[in-house]
Amino acid sequence: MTAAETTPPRSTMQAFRDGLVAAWTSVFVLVLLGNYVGIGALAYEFGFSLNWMLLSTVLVWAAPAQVILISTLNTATLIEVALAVTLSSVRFLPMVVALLPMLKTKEGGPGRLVLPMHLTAISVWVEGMRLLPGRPAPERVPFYNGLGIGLLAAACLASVIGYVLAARLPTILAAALLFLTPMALLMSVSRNSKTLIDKLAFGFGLVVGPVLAAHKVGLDLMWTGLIAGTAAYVIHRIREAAR
Amino acid sequence: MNMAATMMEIGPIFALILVGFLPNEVWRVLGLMLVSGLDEDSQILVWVRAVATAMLAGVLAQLVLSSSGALGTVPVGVRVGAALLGFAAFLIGKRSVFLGVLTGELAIVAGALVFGT
Amino acid sequence: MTMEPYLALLLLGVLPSEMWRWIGILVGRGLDEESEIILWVRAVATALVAAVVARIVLIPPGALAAVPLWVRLVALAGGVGAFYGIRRSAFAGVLVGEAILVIGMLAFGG
Amino acid sequence: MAGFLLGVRTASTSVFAFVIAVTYIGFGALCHDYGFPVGWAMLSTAIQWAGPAQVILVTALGSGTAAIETAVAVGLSSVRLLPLVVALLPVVKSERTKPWQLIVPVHFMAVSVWIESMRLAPSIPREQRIGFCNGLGTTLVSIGVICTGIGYYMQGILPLVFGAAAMFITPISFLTSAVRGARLLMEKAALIFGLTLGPLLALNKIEFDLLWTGVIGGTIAYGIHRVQRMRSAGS
Repeated sequence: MTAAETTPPRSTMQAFRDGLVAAWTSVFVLVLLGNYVGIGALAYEFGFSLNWMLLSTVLVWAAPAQVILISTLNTATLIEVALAVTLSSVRFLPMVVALLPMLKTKEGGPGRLVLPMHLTAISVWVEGMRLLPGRPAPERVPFYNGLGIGLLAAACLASVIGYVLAARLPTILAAALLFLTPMALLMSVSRNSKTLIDKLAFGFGLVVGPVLAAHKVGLDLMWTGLIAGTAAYVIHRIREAAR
Repeated sequence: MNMAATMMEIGPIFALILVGFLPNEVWRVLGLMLVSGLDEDSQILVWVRAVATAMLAGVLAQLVLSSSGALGTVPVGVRVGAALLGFAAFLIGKRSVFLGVLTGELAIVAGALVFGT
Repeated sequence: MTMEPYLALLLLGVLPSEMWRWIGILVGRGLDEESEIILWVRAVATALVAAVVARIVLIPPGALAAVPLWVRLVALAGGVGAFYGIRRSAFAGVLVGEAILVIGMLAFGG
Repeated sequence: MAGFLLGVRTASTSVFAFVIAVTYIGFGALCHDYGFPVGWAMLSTAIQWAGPAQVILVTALGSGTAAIETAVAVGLSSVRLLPLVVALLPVVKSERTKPWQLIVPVHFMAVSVWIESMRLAPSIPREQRIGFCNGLGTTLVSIGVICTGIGYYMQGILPLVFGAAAMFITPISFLTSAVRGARLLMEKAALIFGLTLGPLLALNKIEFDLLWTGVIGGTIAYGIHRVQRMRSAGS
């Protein structure tokens, strides 16, 4: 990769195309396809239109936030959904702060960074952090845009497929499609939750969530996040202090 | 107090933008603001300040024009007149908020007594 | 369900104002990844995702409702087992989970 | 402790004490006429402690605005607190200040407390500065809370004419201080757009008129600002 430093910086179009190629050949395409086929099916089952689902993929571009939106917008009040989405997306702040300095160039104003900022999501971020250092500075913004738009396009395609399949497939396969989302989320959380606190938070969430929902507690999603999350955090601190 | 607007009242697309896009994007924008320096005139902050000012002005105008409660008993002409008088005094008194408020208050009390029901 | 004024004060009044002050602290002293507040927020976010997963499995929309509850739970558990069993590979976990679901539906489906 | 007392003394003798007293007497009257309990009004002053955000909350809740619109409007109006806090921290904290020690002083940060803190903190030894902010903040907030109560009760007993005057304090004082604080042409334009667009949208019963007024009025004003900057840069 370091050979890229010596070759003359190619035009932005070429860098953008490199980004697209990097996107479609990355291991994340599979994960994204799995996730977004599930989200497409979920959106169909919860009665959202195809356009709405596509718009949510382009505008929100965060699988957990979209799943929360789709599964609670019909039942919960808007303020509760807003709180849950806000809480679920806080991770974007450290991610953007970690990545954007690599894209900053001398003459470019912050305006150039708005698109890369919006395109940042887990998959794009991980690939970006891995591939960007190997790119000469002027190429980095177009490359990252290519990477982001490539993955976003793949996700949109997958979500349309999921949406259409869910509409036409016999219930058995449609159910399997719907089951994809919880499975995919479960897997991605257990994979990147190495620390005890994430495992505990996830375990408590699985238990507390349905209990609160069953008791028709208002704002149950938010309370689940707060109660289960804080419990996991407290246990983490106690173990930390004990050590 | 209609606290419990669900998606049905305002349509899915608007709900998506207000409840899906906004709370999600706010963290990315904050990240960008941090990276490009949080100085006073970073464009995002300037825009937000303009939006907040316009919104507050809207609320205050609403308060004066169609206010319920005690202010409602004073004819709207008197209220607007008192506001203008107060503002004029504020300008004349070299932008002194104290003079503006004092004049506005005196004007509304006088107006209410003279024209009030 | 009109919201009780004190809850509205907390949720719609205090939270939106105070959050900017808290973020100010976060930003003011530099955003180190492991700072306690970020750790706590990440725990809350993870718990939230878990709650949504549980909600979709336990109160499923449409087609998934045709599958008996216990089949869904076994499929979920099977998937997690496969994930940890086969070198933490997400792909294996999803595959096994889906397989159990389909078989379970065919055998016991309504 | 010394810093705290210094803060209390500074606050009680500063011009802001008077400004806050008048503003929150008006706010108390507003809460009374919008039908909120007095405890709610005083609690709002104590724990929100941001004038515009409180006025927006009371008028929005009072006129049946949707929860989500109210939350976004209050959030937008309080964004200005972020740069205030970021600017204050280096002045006030020392190496060994823990983040949770900052939560209380930072809660007091509103324009008036911030101006006084930034003006006087540098002249105080560093380890007393947080105490100073707390003293300053506690005093001014207490004045605000008490005056909210006073304004609330006065509104109940005063003859209607003075009640109207009390309720009129909020609009006239907020507008004049907004104009005084409007350094850029853009802020004046935003005020004018808000004053015209706000009632217009509300009259036509447009959904989310509060947010539309802010976004449309603010964006046009911002556009003018950019055009003006381009032209002055170009000429």
